[in-house]
Amino acid sequence: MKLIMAIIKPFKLDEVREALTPLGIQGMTVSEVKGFGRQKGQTEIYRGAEYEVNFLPKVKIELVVGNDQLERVVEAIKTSAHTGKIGDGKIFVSDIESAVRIRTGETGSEAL
Amino acid sequence: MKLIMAIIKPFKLDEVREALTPLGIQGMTVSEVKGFGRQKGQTEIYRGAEYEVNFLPKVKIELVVGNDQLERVVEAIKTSAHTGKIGDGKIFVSDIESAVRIRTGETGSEAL
Amino acid sequence: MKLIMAIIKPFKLDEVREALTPLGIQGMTVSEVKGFGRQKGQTEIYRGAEYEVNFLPKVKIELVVGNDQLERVVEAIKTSAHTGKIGDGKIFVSDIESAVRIRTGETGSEAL
Amino acid sequence: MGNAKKFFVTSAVSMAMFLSSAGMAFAEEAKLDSGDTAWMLTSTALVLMMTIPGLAMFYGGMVRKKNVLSMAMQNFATACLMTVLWMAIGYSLAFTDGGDLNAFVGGVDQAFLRGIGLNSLSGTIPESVFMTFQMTFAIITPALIIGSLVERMKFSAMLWFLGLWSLLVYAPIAHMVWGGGWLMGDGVQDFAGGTVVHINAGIAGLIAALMLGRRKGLGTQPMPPVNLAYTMIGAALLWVGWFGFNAGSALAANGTAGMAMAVTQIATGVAALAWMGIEWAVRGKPTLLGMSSGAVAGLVAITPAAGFVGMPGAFVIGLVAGLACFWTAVYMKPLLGYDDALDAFGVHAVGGTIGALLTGIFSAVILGGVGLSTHAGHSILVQLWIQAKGVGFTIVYDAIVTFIILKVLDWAMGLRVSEDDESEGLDIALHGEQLYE
Amino acid sequence: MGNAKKFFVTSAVSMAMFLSSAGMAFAEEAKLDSGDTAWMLTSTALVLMMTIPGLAMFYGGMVRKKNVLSMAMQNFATACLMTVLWMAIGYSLAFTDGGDLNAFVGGVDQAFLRGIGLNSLSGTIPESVFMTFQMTFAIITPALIIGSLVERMKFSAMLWFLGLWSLLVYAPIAHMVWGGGWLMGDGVQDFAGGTVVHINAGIAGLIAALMLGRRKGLGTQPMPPVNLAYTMIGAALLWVGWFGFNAGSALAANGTAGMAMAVTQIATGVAALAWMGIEWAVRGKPTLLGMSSGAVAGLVAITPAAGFVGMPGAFVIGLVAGLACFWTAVYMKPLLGYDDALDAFGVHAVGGTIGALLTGIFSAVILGGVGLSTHAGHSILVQLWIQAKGVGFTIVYDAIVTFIILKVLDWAMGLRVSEDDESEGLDIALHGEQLYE
Amino acid sequence: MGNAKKFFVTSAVSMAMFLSSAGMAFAEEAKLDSGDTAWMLTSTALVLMMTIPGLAMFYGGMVRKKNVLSMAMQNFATACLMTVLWMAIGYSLAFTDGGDLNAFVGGVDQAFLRGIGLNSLSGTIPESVFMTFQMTFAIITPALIIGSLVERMKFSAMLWFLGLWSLLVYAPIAHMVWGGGWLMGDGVQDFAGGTVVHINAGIAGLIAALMLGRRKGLGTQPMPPVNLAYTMIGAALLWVGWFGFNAGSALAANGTAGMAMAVTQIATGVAALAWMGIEWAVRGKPTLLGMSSGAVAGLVAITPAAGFVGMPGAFVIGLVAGLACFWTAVYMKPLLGYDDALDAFGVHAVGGTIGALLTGIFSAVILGGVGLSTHAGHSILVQLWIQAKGVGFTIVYDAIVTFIILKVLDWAMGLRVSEDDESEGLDIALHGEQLYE
Ligand SMILES: Nc1ncnc2c1ncn2[C@@H]1O[C@H](COP(=O)(O)OP(=O)(O)O)[C@@H](O)[C@H]1O
Ligand SMILES: Nc1ncnc2c1ncn2[C@@H]1O[C@H](COP(=O)(O)OP(=O)(O)O)[C@@H](O)[C@H]1O
Ligand SMILES: Nc1ncnc2c1ncn2[C@@H]1O[C@H](COP(=O)(O)OP(=O)(O)O)[C@@H](O)[C@H]1O
Repeated sequence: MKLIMAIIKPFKLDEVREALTPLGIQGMTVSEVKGFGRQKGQTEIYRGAEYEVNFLPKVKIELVVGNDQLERVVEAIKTSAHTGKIGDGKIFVSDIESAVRIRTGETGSEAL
Repeated sequence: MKLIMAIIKPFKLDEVREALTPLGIQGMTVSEVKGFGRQKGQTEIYRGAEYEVNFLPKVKIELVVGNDQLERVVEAIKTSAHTGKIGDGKIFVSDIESAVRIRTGETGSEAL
Repeated sequence: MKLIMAIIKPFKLDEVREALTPLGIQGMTVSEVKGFGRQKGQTEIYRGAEYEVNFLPKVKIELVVGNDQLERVVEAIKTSAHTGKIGDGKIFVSDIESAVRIRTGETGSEAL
Repeated sequence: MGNAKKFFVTSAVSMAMFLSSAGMAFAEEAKLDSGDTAWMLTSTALVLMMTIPGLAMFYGGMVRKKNVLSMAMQNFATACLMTVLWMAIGYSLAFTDGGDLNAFVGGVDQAFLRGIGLNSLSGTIPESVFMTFQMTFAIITPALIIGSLVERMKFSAMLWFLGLWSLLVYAPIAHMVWGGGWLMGDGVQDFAGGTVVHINAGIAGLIAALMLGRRKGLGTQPMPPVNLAYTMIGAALLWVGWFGFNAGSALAANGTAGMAMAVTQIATGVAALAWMGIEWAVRGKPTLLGMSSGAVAGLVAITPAAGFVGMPGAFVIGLVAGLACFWTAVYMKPLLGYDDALDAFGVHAVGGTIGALLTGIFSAVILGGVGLSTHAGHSILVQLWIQAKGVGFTIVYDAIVTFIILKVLDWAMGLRVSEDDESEGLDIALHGEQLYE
Repeated sequence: MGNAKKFFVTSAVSMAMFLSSAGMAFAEEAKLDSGDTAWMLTSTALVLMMTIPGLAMFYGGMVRKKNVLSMAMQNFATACLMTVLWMAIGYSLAFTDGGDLNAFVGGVDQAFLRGIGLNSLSGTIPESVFMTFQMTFAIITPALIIGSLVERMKFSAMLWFLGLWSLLVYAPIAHMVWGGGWLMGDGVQDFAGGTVVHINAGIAGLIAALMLGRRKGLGTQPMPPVNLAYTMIGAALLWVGWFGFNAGSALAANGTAGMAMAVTQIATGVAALAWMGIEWAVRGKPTLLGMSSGAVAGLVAITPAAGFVGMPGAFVIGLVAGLACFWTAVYMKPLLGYDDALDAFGVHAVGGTIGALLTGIFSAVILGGVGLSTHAGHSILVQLWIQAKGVGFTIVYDAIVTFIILKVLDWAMGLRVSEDDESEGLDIALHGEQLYE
Repeated sequence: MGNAKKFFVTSAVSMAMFLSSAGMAFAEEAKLDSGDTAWMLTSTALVLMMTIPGLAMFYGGMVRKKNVLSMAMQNFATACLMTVLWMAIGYSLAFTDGGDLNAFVGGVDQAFLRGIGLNSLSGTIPESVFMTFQMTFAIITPALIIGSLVERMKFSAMLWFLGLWSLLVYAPIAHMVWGGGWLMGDGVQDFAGGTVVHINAGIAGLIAALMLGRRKGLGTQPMPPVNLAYTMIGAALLWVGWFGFNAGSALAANGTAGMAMAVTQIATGVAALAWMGIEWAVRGKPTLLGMSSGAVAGLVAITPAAGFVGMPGAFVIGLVAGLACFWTAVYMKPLLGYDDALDAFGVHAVGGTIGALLTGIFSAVILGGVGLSTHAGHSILVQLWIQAKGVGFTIVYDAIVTFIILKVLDWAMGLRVSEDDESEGLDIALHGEQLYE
């Protein structure tokens, strides 16, 4: 199994989710994060005191998939989260040793 | 060392924490996440315009433990987070190469 | 590539970021988390009913770097996040198999 | 100072008082009454509170987080802009004699508030107080329209739109109904602004929503309200402030004001329960947003009726408004597909119309009211017809002029923000601020 | 219209006025006074503001995030429901002559507000205003009870409970103390509602908390307040609105109203400092929640006394209330283990009792007051005994009837939500909404 | 009771009334007027609302999340503390005859409000109302200073500072300008507190900001406001409450109150638009915080002028205040580097000075005002000189005494929290609470 961690633009979340459904992805976990990168932050103005916000709101998707699904899922995320503008985000893949479904105790890819 | 990442129901957090204390777990990191899975979201109603919330509030626990502790900890989480109802969540395990305690500079399992 | 996951004190974030810039780090992802550890929580008082907050606000930095940079980055975080007081946090390192930049489709260390 | 105006004003909004002056110190020669003045000073403060922070919170809580400050900003800026425009010319257009055009609009004699001094009276209160009280109405009416424009209109275009609208639509309609124009002469009963304020704002909102188009992602993306506690605070402050709006429209602290307050309270309670109840029945859960919306619907509907009807009228008006506005906002809107985001039309135009028509029925003495307009024949049907004429004229005039203003602005500067700005949210894109990090 | 009622009302709540009518235009024959009317219209708006948004925010900020909208909803719905019930029958039960039963309850002559017209007066103000002012009291009293029911009661059961309670407990007690019943005849001094409002609500809250049982997880799970800024706003709006509550209970804009406002301000400031100070001393840190609670305790305690006592009374009442309510909420409650979540009992019943008893002392002229009740003998001890009788009767009657109502409802529909709904939170479970995502 | 005081008071704050008593029931022999009393009761409630929750929200929304409760707490505690101090001695120092020292300060005759009874009058209203109304001014003035102390001052030191300041600075200045002291004798026109309230608070804030030093991390760390909706609510409630502040300073419900309300509304609208406009022009985006700040700047500047100037004065004062306060807060502050976090100086001292000086010009009849002070010669220049003297004296006296108080407190207990407490935030460190988890 692999953990896919994707950092994307927040308003792309729904599109990504829709792109994953046909692949049979039945679960994922999402968090709100702040991203620091090449994309320039917006400038905020408080009582005239401008300051640049270096951290931009992003959404992090964590998704564990079977090895066989990996490629298709990464591809789907890449396509659906793409705008072509700076700040689109990244997809990172790492290894997962084991998984358990708490409700049933199933393990391995049964648990996904 | 292993990283245990558990996605659980928010109100189970205190129980899980209590279950881990006797095992000598002295640290963990918790975040609020949203989960997408088999569990159907609640329906929210705004001005009569119902919409189904696909993302449910979950809590993610990240916990690095020594290899020897792994099994007992996973077992403890599984038991304490269990309700038997859909949406109970998952436990994922992956490998950690190294750890550092910032305060002291200790590394490896000393750092946990 | 390696994923560095650092849990630090929130008010150290800016210092850490400044310490990383000279190393050529161009991106990272930050989230607000709650930490449970040796550090005692503050006591909060509501209508006289004191209760101890076990979970303290922390910041989690996730940062994927090339293998060659690993050491210097860990060192920089260790130094800049250090206060010497309990609760300074941890740095965990794990392996990343692949990375993709969504905007360009670049992969591997190009994508960072 | 033209007494004509004072006479018209007084007779229009507090017709009822004349019928019940027994036991009251009636001002035969104009004389300041400190009690009436005290109440009108208070009412003015209450009505201002309705817009800021009331409406800003009510509307603000319902939009997405990325647009909440823009919503507050639009309300606040409207309050400031209308203050200046009303002083400059609006008051004069609404409440002075318009000479040849008097049937439709007032004159410019009191532009820049010329002639309002320490001793100017309007009825039993200082004219400065009457002018400021009316100013708060001229503020909230365009502010109500904002509910239809949310999350997508340019800030600059909005200022131009509402500014022009207040001079070209609000002031003339106010003149026609309250300031001595033809609808007033006809005997239209509009105690505190069913036509002038609510139908007027609601129709303009509908037109604007249609011309702006729907928000990006409507129907496909969830658009959760940023904070429903804000909406609740807003609804509550609207309710409290509405006492100034309705009971203040008696322009005195007397029995009419008292009845206006009592019926306002009752209609609002009934409407809120009605919306909550029907929602509970047909959708399974009673909601805070529903109950708040119902309360506002009741407040809107009782507005034209407040000084004219008794308890039976209050009850029926509240009930009908709660149910009908629920139906419009929840069933009709999705059906027709216009994006009147916060239901300026569904609540204000619909509620206002219900109130305006039912006023023509329940002001009859036989139904517990203070009596039909003396200008009209004595039958309910005649009064109902007069009311319908007032409603109809307002709708048509308002719709046409609003359409023209927006067309011109669209051509001149564009009405809508760019897609990117809409995605990012107006708070950051237009104002460089966000609610919180 | 029955003059008896008007006489009773006037004499009960503004006894003081009679003793100090020098220099005031005293209404020998009933005549509307525009100044008094202006103040009572304002007071009515202020007291409504106490419940929504005041109490809704004060209470709402203290519960967990998952229950904050349900809290607001309960307050809002109570405001609407009581409006209808008061109109239908409550007002009549409280303030008309009850014939044979008059010692205990009024009659049904003014059900549906029969007979309240444009010209009906109550003292120097329109009866419509008196009725609406009293309505806002009939709204806030049951709303106070909500503080004991939070996070676990069924919405439907709550509506039934508070509805029945308002008719079976509130209206009769209001009649006995203010509307011509036996406690009034006895000479009980309760200016703005120490017994009628606060003890009444607090005792009902305690009984309800005991019968509902404790919230799941209490004591083992932390239950952090959702947002203490909401609580602060709520406390502040309660304070501001309480001027209408206390000074409005003079039913006129006169010296009694002025004194009532001054002593309200002083007792509140003292009580807030007292709570803050003792907390700082014994627990190490002064808190905003403590100070806000202290302010409310002071407001509660000065309520029965407001029009009767002078500065010394205000000071002592504030001091005692701040300390005693701190002790009840912070030490006694955990000791006894009942789950009166937001301290409706600890603040309102305790504070109200302190105020009611001390009124019997500090209304004595020698202690700076305006004089003991004229019905009573002239010694402080006698008055204290009368006050104690009023307090005691209210407690016993209220406790018994509340118990019966809740037993019946428990049997008929159940009082408490399911465990799952409680875990999920009432906002989503009962209302399908959440504060924010 | 000393009539002198009443005379002084009346003549100082409502000079205008004398010039325009035609058609008003003028109280030749002191007699309570229920209308005036109604308005003053209302005004008192409105001015209290300005501090809590108004100022607490306005300021609270602008600090970082970790300090928002401490901000609210400081406002709330100030309200309570000033209530007690004003009752104990402040009122007497400000508004009684000071005998030999009368030019500078009042006496102690009315300490603990001795002599204020049910029948005491102050002009046409109960003295209890006058005292409580003035108390709300004595509350908000020190509360304004808090804007300069935020995020770093010890809670205990703050209480001592503001407590001493209110007795050593506020009460004497109030006496000199309003209570019969030398500035009043000189003919200084300060209708509702340009010098007494705003310059006074602003200068004290500047001194305190300088002595406390800058916040840790200022300029290097971002310090995002916790919630700008809070700030908007606060600004709106300040605006609404300011009607009580300014129109209430007429001490009657008359033409002066009416004009004061009208010019307050106009100056505020203009100032808010001016700040928004200049910000839009020079920085590219109009902000809600800017517009709110502009509104407050306008409210501040019109305060001394409210009862004296006409529409032209209102317009110019609003315009100048909006632009000048923008410049101070946005350009001058960073330049000079003092950390007046929330611009108590930049808005209140600067706005107050502008208003005080322009009052001396625009109160001239020829410019639409009610007339220059009768004490002065008839030229604008003379009046301007008198105004400048008032401003100058207040600045110098205030700066010196504030400096001394803070020096002493610094020596006695320290002014600033520890670095760790500042990092952690005052909410947890000093009060053991946080806004939300
Ligand atoms: N090395 C990295 N490790 C972790 N997250 C990163 C890294 N680089 C970028 N990110 C995340 O990806 C987001 C987008 O990166 P950015 O450099 O702004 O644009 P782009 O993805 O178009 O190159 C960042 O905001 C950050 O959240
Ligand atoms: N493949 C996955 N990768 C990451 N998180 C997942 C995955 N599947 C489920 N989850 C997380 O687990 C939660 C529970 O899953 P769900 O399918 O609803 O019920 P159950 O755990 O009972 O099968 C989800 O809300 C989501 O947060
Ligand atoms: N085993 C662990 N796994 C994951 N996170 C941990 C672990 N131990 C500690 N942490 C995180 O590190 C933070 C600091 O740890 P703590 O024990 O309080 O102090 P210190 O780092 O000084 O030893 C904790 O609040 C928690 O977020």
